[in-house]
Amino acid sequence: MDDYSLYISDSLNGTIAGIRGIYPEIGLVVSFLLVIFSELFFVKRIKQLPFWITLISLAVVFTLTIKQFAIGDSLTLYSGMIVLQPASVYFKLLFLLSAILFIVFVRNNQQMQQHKKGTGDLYAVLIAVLLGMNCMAMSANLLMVYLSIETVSIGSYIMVGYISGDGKQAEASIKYALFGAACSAIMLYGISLIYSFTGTLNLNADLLEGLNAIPVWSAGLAITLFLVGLGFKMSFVPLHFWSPDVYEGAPTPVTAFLTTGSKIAGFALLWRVLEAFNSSGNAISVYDFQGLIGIVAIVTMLFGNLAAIWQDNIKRMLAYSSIGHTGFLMMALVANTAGFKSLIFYLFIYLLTNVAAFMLVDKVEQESGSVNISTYLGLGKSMPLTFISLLIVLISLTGLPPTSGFVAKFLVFGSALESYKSSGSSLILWMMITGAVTTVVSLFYYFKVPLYAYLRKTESILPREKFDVKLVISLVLTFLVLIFGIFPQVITDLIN
Amino acid sequence: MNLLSILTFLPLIAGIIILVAPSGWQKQFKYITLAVTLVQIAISGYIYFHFDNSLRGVDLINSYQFKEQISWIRLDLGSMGKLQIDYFLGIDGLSVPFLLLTSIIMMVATISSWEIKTNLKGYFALFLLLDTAIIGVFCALDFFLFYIFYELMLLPLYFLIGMWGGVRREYAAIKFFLYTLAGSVFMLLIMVGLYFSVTDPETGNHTFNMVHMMNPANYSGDSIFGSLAQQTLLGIPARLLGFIILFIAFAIKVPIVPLHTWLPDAHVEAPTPVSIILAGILLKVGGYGILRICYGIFPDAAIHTSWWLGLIGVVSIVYGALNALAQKDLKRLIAYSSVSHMGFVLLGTASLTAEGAAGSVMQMISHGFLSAMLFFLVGIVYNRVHDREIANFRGLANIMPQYTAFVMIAFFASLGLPGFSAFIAEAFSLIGAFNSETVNGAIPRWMAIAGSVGILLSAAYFLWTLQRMFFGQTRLMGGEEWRTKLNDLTMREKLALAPLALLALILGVFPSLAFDKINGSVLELIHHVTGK
Amino acid sequence: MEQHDIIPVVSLLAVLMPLLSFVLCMFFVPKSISGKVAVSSIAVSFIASCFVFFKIWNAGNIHIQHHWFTLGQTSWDVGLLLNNLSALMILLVSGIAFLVHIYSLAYMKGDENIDRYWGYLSLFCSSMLGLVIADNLLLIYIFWELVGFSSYLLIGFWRTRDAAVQANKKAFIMNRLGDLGFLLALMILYSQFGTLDIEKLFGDGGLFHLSQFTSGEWIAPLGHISYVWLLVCGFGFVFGALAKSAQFPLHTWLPDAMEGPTAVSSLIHAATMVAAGVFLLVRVSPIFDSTVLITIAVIGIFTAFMASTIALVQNDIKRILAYSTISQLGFMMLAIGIGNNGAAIFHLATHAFFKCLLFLCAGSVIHEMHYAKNKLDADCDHQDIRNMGGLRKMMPLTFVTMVIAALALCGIPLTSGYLSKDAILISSFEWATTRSFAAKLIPYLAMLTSWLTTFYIARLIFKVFYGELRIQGDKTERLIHEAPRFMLMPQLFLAVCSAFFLFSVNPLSYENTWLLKVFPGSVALERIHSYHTVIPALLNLFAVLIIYFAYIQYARKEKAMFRENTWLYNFALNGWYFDEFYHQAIVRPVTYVSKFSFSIDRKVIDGLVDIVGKSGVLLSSIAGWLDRKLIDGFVNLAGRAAAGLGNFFRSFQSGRIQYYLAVMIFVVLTFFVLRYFSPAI
Amino acid sequence: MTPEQIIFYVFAALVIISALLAVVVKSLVRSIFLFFVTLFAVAGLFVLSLGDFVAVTQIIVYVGGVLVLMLFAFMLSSKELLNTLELVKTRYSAVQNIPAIVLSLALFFILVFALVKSNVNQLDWINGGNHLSVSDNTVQIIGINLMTNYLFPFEVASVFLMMALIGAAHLARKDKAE
Amino acid sequence: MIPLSNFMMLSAALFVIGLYAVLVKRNVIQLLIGIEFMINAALINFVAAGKSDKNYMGGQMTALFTIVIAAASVAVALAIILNVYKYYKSIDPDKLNKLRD
Repeated sequence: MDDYSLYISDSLNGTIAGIRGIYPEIGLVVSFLLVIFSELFFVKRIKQLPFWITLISLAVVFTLTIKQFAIGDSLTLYSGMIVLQPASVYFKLLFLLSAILFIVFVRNNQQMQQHKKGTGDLYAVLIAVLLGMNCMAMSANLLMVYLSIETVSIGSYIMVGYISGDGKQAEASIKYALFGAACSAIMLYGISLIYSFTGTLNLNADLLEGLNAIPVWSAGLAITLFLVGLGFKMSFVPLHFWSPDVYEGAPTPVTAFLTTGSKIAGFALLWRVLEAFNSSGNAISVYDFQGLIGIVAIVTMLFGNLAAIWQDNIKRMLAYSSIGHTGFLMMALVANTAGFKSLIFYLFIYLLTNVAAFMLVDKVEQESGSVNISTYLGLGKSMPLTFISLLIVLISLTGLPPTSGFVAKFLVFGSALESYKSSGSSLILWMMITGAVTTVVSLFYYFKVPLYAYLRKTESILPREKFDVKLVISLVLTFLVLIFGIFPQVITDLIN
Repeated sequence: MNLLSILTFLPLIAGIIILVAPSGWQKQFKYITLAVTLVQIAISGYIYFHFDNSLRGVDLINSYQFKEQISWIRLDLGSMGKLQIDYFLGIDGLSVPFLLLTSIIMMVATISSWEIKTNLKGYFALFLLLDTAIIGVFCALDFFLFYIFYELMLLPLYFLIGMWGGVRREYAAIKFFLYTLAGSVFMLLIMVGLYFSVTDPETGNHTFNMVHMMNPANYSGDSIFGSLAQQTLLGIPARLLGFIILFIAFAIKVPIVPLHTWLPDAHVEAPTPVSIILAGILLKVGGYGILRICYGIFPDAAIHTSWWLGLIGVVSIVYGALNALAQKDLKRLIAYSSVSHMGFVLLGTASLTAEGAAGSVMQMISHGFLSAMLFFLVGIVYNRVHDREIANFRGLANIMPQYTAFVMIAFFASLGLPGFSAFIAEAFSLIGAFNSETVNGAIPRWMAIAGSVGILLSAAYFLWTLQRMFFGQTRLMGGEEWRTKLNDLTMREKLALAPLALLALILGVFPSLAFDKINGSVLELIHHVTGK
Repeated sequence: MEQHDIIPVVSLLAVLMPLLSFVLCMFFVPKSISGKVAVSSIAVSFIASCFVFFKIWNAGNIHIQHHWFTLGQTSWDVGLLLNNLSALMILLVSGIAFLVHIYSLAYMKGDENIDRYWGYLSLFCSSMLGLVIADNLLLIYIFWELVGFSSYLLIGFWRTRDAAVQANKKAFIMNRLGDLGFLLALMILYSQFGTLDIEKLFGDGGLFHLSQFTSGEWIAPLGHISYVWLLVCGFGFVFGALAKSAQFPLHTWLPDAMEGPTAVSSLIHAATMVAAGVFLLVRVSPIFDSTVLITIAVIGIFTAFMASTIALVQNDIKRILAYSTISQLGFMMLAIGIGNNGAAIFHLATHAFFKCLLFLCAGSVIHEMHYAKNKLDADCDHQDIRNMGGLRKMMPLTFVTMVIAALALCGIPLTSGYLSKDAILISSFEWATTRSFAAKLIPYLAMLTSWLTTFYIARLIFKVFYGELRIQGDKTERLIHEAPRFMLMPQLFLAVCSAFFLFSVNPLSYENTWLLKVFPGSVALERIHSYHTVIPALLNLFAVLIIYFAYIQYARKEKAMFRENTWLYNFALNGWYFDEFYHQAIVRPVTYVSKFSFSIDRKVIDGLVDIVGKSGVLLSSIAGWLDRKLIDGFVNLAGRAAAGLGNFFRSFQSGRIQYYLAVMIFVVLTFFVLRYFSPAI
Repeated sequence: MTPEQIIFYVFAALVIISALLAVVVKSLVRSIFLFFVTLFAVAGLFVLSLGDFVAVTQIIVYVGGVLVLMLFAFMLSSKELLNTLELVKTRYSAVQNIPAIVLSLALFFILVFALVKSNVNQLDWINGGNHLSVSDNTVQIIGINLMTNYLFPFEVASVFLMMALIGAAHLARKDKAE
Repeated sequence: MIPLSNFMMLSAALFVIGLYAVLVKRNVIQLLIGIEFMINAALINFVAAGKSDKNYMGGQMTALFTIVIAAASVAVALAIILNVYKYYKSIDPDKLNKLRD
């Protein structure tokens, strides 16, 4: 019995020492409990108490996360379960930003506020999901990976099905849940194969040696099955089927959160996995991630942009466009370390533009009741501010110069070119060409909105534009998108 | 404050004022815009006359004039070094005439905008944004800044054609946008490639500065576009591929024959002031881009491909003229004639001789004035009777004598009657093209001869139109009702047409006004490209 | 101002005065006094030209230059070159113009837009004068086209008449065609010598003489190209001259140009503009080598013969004179072709006087006939000689002057025409003696043509002035009376000039005319005395016979010798069907090609987009449904293919969850198998 | 054939047969029951490979929790469906199965092929010393590990469960107003 | 001692059966059962391989966590299924295709 005693004492010391590295996560758990209590007991008296508690606690966690920069280089905690790096801190900040914007969006979303069962639970689920995302960004162990993906996924099923006001949202949540459950089951099976082949779950060097011992394609099979789960979160091509239907069906704030938050979490996890598999100075290249990402990126870009041409429902179009952007972002991943800065910048701009886009779309839906682009006739004049900022956001999504979308695409092109120079594989070249072609194609469906809103007239009387908080926030976001286009170094200096 | 920056951003500020101003001031918008364009003429006139002809510019950075260089973006990209983008404006012989041309054409377009009745605030804001973008394109010496202004031009034009255009305006607007964007997106790739290949001699990190891109010393050894690395992309030598892609991007704007199908649609559907700007200045951006960027940055590739450029030029001249001969709609005829006249620009540039290049720049300037005048004239008839079919009019001279006088001046000037600038330009482009075989063997002699056929064909379609529409007994499709509507020129219209006609005449009689400015830079460009 | 540099200023004055009057008449001066302004300006320039002529003739050349603009390394200058040729031409042009201006005062009185007429006429005079004294070929080219442009304006002066508008378009385009040749020649000279200054090129120490022609190469200071290009340069100038002087391939515009006012035709299409072609050939004569000279001669004589046969059967008085001008110009071309430039210039001068006189008399006749027609409002063509007759009684002075001009045209002794035509005929015989048999044909053909000339001018005179007036109505004789004073004075003056004494003392031999001695021939012709006597005698004998024969034929109305509708008659009547030939051979194919190229543009390039697009769309099964979804106006290739592909991708989104999972697993498996087992498969 | 192997083959057969039947059978109730049998067989296998604590958890959590939940869900959702199913006995959507069967068999062959090729048994980490023996007190080892190496996932799992509870309760709760 | 490959063969079979169920079954609950089969297959692998990982007990620990997670996810899935049933009156996955292209 005693052989464990000395072992226990030093692992307990490790645990206590580890706490220093996970202040943000602790903050999240505390706020999770606070929200639950406020939801249960105080909601009768102060209606929006959970909202304010969540907001304040997120702000606190934000400051805690910023302090984490001081940790310096990577720090493995809790016996290899999680590893804390500056990279994952950036991702955590992005998750928090996306969560804050989500809460504010929920606060101003008519559909959510009129929900009879109240939005308290949503905030609690959100915080749990946030914790899951943080773990995704930090996980260094396959069990940790599975647990964090499950937390984020289950939380998202709940959020998608939260209101289930009409058939569509229920259908969206069931599709999301089933597809997600199947993918995570496949991923779990992949992890079990990896475990059986290598004997360890920690994403480190000896896992690579284990995989090296067995024939290359059986290791490939195990990793491919594992990547299926990851692909579900990032929704690149073979795993993208769920996203158009779910994004269209889910309530707009949740869609905004899914396209930004959970997608960025997917990228964080892929970044962690890539770093782990390449960290051994690619002495042992077990699996050709470069080729996989290249092909998947090209197909995703083509699929996302080409399919979007047909969409009439604005949310469905934005869904396809976010698939297109995923493909484009994977180009940054191909350049591994060099591409990190452009990846973070692109994700940050993508976060701002997407949330702004969904807020504006929601505002148009709320005031004019039109969800399809073809019913946007003549709205350009009657809702000037909304549609000007929507136009700027769409221009940024296309990547035309004055906006930050262009600088983001430019940086990604730059990092891809850099990796082409070092590796010289023509696949990267084809990726860049596809990127350019799909940018031109994307112009077409993004410009259907101003085409209908401005260029086409309608006789019917159109609603006046109400100046409310949502419009203010989206104007601020649009202004940021423009300013970062002209002075991008404000952001890039922060990312080192 | 640097003159060029004032010239560039004055319209933008005015545009913002118009956007912010209450829409009750509808009437004042056009006067504000007119005031802005007049100030622009004053500034560019001042710049034009204080321009030191001896300084050559092109690839010598310190001989650019009215320079303004402020560091704008300094991104630190980790292993990829620091991204250095400067706000770098400057002009030399190639770009100074275009500044004056742009301001004058903008003034004429403003005067012709009196006819616009709907949504004036949006119209004039977009108009001034377009003005800023065009001036910016001509002044920018930093490739990134050039690209931003180049793309910024597309947006206002898309909406100007899309919202105030004719019947099939959406189709024309989106076709125009897609054509240009397709070209420019691939230009972005080349720009990125160039960025990574060139290092700024002073600061040592990568740079977008076009002038640094011009001299091969700044290219680092293993870079993609490095001259000695001889890298190949998809099997084609990198520098040649870069030249071809940049050339295609600008050729769409010129436009050359296979890529020209957007021009007739855009012109036919655009409102008169927009098609004045489109024909007057935007076609020149293509020509200017080829001279400044394609020939400046890839001189070696320019020599290899000059035969093909000459061939495209000749094909454009003849094909455009033949098409113009077959047109029923007057505006479409003038659009095709623009394609033909811009073919001379390409022929002159491809000849790589001093006469040819100077002739092509002169052709761009003179075509700017003349095509603006032509489209304005078409606009006059269209606004009165909303019809442009040549067959529907006969004997207009009897009921609109002054209008006919201006039309005859415009037609004869454009078909190259001596005494007007187009003759000097076309004659010297052809002489340069013919001469190039002895000077540097760039293009064969038969191309000059084939090109001169274009002069004959342009005489044919202009005179045919003149005879069909203006002379003979007056017979109008709209009969009596049209006759009452077709009153002669108003004072405003004469005020717009007179300066253009006068300028074409003055440039024709005293070409030294333009040639003195262009000569230095043209010689430097020829020296830069051919080393002679 | 010392003697020597007044002359250029005066000559410049001669050129600029009409330009000033053009500007005044067009824009500033009221209709009523525009005539006086124009006449006074041409008067000043005539006096200036006389002054310049007497100062320059046989007294050395003056050549001043002023910097125009620098382009690349070469600097282009603008200047005046006054030598014997330009002095003579400037005198000739301003003189004839002055007379025509006076004539037009009466002829065009009462026309409602008379100020435009005076403006155009002044523009023509200034550009013609400029052409004559310009010092470099580019400047000549500029004035050359301006002359074409002003003739375009003048031909189409009565722009309500469709025929006039067709004619001026045809004239301008044909001239433009000729100018292409001219421009090509300029290009060759510039690329070889780097300058277009006549003095530098063809002057005595000029660059042209430095170039050698060895083994098929033309070595010149700036470059060496194959000898062919020298021929091309020569033919370029010739082609330009042919268009301007309405010679064989490009002559059909001149008869149509008769739509313009007769005063215009007399000035432009008789004396000055058409002479510009000959002037240019003389200016650049050193360029031509033997082959080019022979072609000029052949074209000249062929045109002369062809035009005279056509003139035989024309009925419109002005068209006869037009064809006669073409044939006389053919003679001048022949003179240049055989190398005797002096004879060409001499004939040009004399022809200018008597042809202008013929046109002015014709103008008076038409003027009166037109007046009579209006009075009787008979609907016959007032220019058709078949309606005229017996006018010698009503218009005696016009009759006398027209007869003098006709005699000059036939080359009857005592007239200037005799001297100049003989010069050409005799030197052509002398030229032919040393040539091959085929070349000998040319002089005889020339002789035949001069006889034909005599016949058709005689036919014209007798038809117009003898017999009785053929317009219906009884008392028409009283309606037609002598031409007004302003029209008669120029006619009389010109009649005087058509006599021999203006050019040489001895009426019978052309050798010692002061004009010939100045111009050196490009080919030395040794003088064969016998020809000088036999040929003129033979010529005039037959001429008199033909006149008598014509007198019987037309004046006394015996039996009609020529049957009206023979094949040959119609062939000549329609100008050897050249017009129809050109229309079929050139105009229709060009319009067809342009329509074809437009259809290419519309169908092929945009069409290519559709065809490829459609085949792309077939990829997805739901083509019909696709069109309904297709965004209206979305056409081009990338668009269609992208739309097709996009729809193919989208068809997977069937909404059924199990279908999604199945496709997902299928794709993952295939990717895995391909990735790892592709070498095995 | 040691008794151990016999038991293994018994349990293996039980798992495969009951799983196949659960999938093939039409009525939901029978398939849930067969699912119940499969879970028990799997628990047996766990015991065989010395995972006794896991086997017990499996029975309590899985069989007790998941199965019961499914029965309730079935009760609440399929009343009409049950009787409609009885009436309509057609062999529904047979055609749609073929591609699924082909796909599953293909995957199965690939998996088997991978296992055989990488002859898992000889892997060095499997034959290394570090081997569980029957006498080890697995519960103690699990307890210690849970509190030391796997402490972080343990905490996160607790938050996860709480969230799932709130979410499921929220979704299933009747609206206040009704 | 039963070799690990037997267990993995068995788990592969169970996984494939689960997959087949997911792709074919007409009732969402049976589909969930399919997913549970796939998870159980993974559990078998984990526990069988975990036998030879004494000090970290990676296999068995993961099995425990997985069971807990699977239970929670089934609970949420069933809650969603009830919601769907409320609106669609049927839980046949093929009928749920209002959200489509």
